[in-house]
Amino acid sequence: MTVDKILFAFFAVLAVASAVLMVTRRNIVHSAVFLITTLLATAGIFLELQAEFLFVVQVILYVGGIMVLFVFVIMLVNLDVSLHMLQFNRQRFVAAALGLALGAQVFFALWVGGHSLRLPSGASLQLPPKNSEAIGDALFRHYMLPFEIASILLLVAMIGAVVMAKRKV
Amino acid sequence: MANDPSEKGPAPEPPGGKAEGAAVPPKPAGEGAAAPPKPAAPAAPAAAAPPKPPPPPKETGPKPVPLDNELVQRLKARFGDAIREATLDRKQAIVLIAAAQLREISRYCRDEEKFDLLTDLTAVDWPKREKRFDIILNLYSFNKNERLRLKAHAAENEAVPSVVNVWPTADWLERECYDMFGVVFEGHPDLKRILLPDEWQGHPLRKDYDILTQDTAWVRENLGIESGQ
Amino acid sequence: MNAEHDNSGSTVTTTVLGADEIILNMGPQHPSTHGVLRVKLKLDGERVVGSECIIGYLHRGVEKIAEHRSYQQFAPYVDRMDYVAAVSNGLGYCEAVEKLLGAEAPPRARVVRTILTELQRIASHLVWLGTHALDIGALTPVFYCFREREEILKIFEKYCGARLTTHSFRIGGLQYETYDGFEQDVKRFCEDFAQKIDEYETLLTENRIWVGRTKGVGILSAEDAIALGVTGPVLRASGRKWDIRKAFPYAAYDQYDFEIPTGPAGDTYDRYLVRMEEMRQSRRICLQAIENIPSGPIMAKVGKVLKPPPGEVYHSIEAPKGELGYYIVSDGTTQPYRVRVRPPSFINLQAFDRMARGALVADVVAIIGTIDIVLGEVDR
Amino acid sequence: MIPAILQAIRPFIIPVVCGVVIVGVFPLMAGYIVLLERKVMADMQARLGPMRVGPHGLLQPLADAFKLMLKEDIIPAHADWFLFWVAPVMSVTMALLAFAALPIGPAFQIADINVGILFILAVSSLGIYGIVLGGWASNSHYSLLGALRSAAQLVSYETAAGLGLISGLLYAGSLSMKDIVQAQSDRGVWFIFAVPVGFFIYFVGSIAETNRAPFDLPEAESELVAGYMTEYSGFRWALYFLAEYANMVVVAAIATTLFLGGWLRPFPGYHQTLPGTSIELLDALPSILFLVVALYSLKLTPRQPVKIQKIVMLLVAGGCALLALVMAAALFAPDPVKIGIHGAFWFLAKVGGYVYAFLWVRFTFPRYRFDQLMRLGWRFLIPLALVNVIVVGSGMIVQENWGWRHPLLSAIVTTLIMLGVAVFLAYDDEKHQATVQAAGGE
Repeated sequence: MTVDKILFAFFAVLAVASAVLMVTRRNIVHSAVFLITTLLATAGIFLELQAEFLFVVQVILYVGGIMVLFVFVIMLVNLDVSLHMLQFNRQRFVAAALGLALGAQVFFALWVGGHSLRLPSGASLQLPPKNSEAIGDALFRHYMLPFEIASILLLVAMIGAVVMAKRKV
Repeated sequence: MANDPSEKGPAPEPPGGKAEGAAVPPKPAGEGAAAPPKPAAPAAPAAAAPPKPPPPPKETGPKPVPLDNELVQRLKARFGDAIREATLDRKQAIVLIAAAQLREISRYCRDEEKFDLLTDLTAVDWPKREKRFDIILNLYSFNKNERLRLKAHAAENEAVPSVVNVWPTADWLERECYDMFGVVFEGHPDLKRILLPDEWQGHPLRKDYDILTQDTAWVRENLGIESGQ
Repeated sequence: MNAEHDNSGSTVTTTVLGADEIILNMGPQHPSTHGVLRVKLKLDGERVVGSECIIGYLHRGVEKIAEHRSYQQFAPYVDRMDYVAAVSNGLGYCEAVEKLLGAEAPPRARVVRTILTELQRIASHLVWLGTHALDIGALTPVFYCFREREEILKIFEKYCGARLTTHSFRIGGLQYETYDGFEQDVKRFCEDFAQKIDEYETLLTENRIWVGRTKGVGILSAEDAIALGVTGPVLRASGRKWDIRKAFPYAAYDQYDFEIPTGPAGDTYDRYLVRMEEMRQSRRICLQAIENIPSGPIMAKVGKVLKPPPGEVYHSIEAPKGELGYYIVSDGTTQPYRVRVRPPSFINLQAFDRMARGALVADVVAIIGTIDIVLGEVDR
Repeated sequence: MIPAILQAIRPFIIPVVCGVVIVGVFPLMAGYIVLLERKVMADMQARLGPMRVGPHGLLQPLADAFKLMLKEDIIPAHADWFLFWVAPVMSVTMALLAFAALPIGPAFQIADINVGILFILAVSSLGIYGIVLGGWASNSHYSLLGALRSAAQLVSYETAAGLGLISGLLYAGSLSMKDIVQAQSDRGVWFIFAVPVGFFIYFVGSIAETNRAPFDLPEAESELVAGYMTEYSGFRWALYFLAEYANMVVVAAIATTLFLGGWLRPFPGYHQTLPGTSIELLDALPSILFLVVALYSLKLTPRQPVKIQKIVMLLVAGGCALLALVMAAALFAPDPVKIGIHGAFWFLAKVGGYVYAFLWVRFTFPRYRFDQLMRLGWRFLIPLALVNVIVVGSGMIVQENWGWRHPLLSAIVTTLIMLGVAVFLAYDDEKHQATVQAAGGE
């Protein structure tokens, strides 16, 4: 459907463009804003794929939660310092050349072997309509153990961070 | 005024200390008697006292009289010549001291005589006098419910010892005094103008400062208007 | 518009996160500095690590003006200092000059003065309460307070024609007799006012947020208060029972029963309670005084031209904000040689730094409010 | 070609129209919420409120909007002009976006997303960027402090409010706004009675999330002048206000949907009908309410001092009477129409009630201090909400497996348990505070 494609193109371009801008901006708050835009554009692609739950999680956790804290911390830091620092060192031409070379390779590989790379099509139609329940099922039935392990890992990391921060206060 | 025992008579300003002392001059006995009990419960008699129509105020009036009570004696015993003069004006005790000794006397008054509150610190300008400024300290003692006024003469460019480390409240008061009179307090932590802008020229409360001599340049520069009339 | 960017002051301190100390400039145009007070706050995050009050924006040179006016001419000027409590200012000045003259107001004048001054105290405390509560975020009490204050101002208006800067007293007594119905007006106000105070208290006194915002905030010990020259309700809330109305009774205060409320801890909450109680006591004084206003003249014979004999006098009264003193030097002419005003707000404000250190930005406005300053009096 | 395009965009037409209507109409509504707020405030403060523009100030919102649009748009020196420009737009966009999933009655909803409530939460949580970036971009310390406060406050209270919602969602068993209301209809009880503690937590959290007093620290006018919007003027400033009021309506709508029965009328399980007809007795309530208001206005009409006010009062009475008629007529209409109209009435009425509670709280309480706010959030609300989720969940299991059939039975038991927990937490917090103070500050 054309509208879908237009939307996809819009989100994709937005995501890539803001990702580039995020890296190249001098002002760290602007970088954060572009990172937020990238994440939102990605979320938009999720929504377009009718993965509403994923979309919502992306927005609530990454954009609404983590990035708020990012911005919070960034604002506390003295910004003037970063403005006067050298943003890229002299390797940038080498880096650009390497990046271009890599891009060319990937493009070439796709160009040549694209026909062998078959993506499953029309998956969205076969998804059960309530995909949040499906995710819940998957997380708490099939992948219970990894899920819990990941949770414990995060908990440990959090406690560690608190302990480290507290000691210096 | 002596025969004018207002309701302020009994308790006010300097009574407590001097009551026992050589009960000084033409005070009515009533005042001296009422003074010792310091809880100022001056009571009905004073208030009920008929406000005797005062004589034409222009001729007779309250006059300063010399004061010699125990407090003054103690001060004199302790500081000798630094206590120049003690007077009683409108029933208020005034002790004239040497400016150089101001801090020591202040500390003594605070610690030994329990004048723990510096009510006010200010100055009066007498340009015709050799030492043109009166530095005035109004003290109050909670224990005795009594006020005492210290007065010191200071010449125009003479540094007066600061009493900030005796009474922290003197900080702003001395700054104001400096601002208004240009009296320099030695030992003040941060002596700068307080009410007027920092760059202002002149000290307004001096007698030779008036609307013609005020700092019009500052006003023109900073506010962009012509000042004065 | 208000925040000044004091980059020179934003020194980087080496704390863990490299957090800056910032200089926050509050005022002179800020909603809760009660006029044109400017406070420079040095903040670590939101915690105050240092402060400096910058005043003088309202300086009008009142003391200089006095030297060029006759004694009577200067009387209206004092109303413009603490314009929230003009009557108290006038009382202090008139009594100081009377003392300088050796004159004395007749009993009737003294009682009327007492009533008006106590009403003024209530009005001043009402303004304080309303704005203080507003600073802390309670939007409603201010309107209730101004409603009652309006009644007091109406009494003033009926008495002398002015509401705010009344110039209601004259040296030697009063210019005007009380109007017909003065007693009833005051009485009606006082009778209604009892429940009105209770009404304010239901909104605030036991409110958890209010208590949380005021208890333990801006603590000033009695020693500190005395060292810093603080007087009035602020001193009393620190536990020192001292009130000039009792210590050196003036006007007609020696005839009436009233208590001096004090507070145990010297924090903002205690100052709040002390002032609330003071309003009740003022009401009590008014009720006692209104019962028995002596008859007789209202003006002592002081003559038309005042020429006090040379000399000096210091006279102070218990203004709503603290000790309001006048030190007047006469050189025997018709104009005062020097009038020095000892303004309670000015000196109490000095305690701000002591109270604000270690507090949060939100406490700063509570502390400014609790000192109860009027910039007209601070700057004169 | 053109038919093809039409074909392609057809599914988008209705949502776009609805969106345009919301974007077009809501600002007006927000203006009238402001007027309502000022009138309620005036009433609580023994005064009249706006009276000048239009009868009883009824045109005040229009005048305000007009004035704000005409005001100069000031961008402070050294401000980050792009972010300064875009921040208020962000705020208001996100706030209005949330309306996409709000069901105003069963008939009026732009999109019924199956994670509707999460969608609303997600989108409304993005509004914070408008505040944070606007505060930062203003290049003013007041604004920056306001922005920082706002970020910290939102992150804290969103957690609490979200956990409060979860306890309700446990009963609902769905994230779709429609299904949530359906669940309340099926169980025959509003979830506020099933999980009162959850509702309370959400209420407090939602006040904090929308920066309303007593949690209005990001814009506390007595401390930070106006917080993050100190440097804003004119229409940008108005956009922030618009966002704030839109957010208020959004959180009220969430609460209404999840806890107050959405578009259900009171006592959804009571089906007594008027003898001889199929009209349920309680469905007559809206008509009766409007009729009462109409009669009251009519009674007030002669007392109005000015003629124009009399006319306005008459108009109000007439309008209410008309609405009463509409409500009554809807009773005889086919079911979808009837439920649509009555549902919209009840939904809006509940949202209005919730917003009124916001105003009421605002004019009654002083403002919290920032550390107290954080303490309340982290030491009281969040633990309480966590325990609440567990207790309510256990209650449900008990109810379903051991046959406490009455829906309110487990509610009462869990609420009592939660009250105990709350008392414990409050006590613990006070003890902690005492030790902190004894140790001389934190």
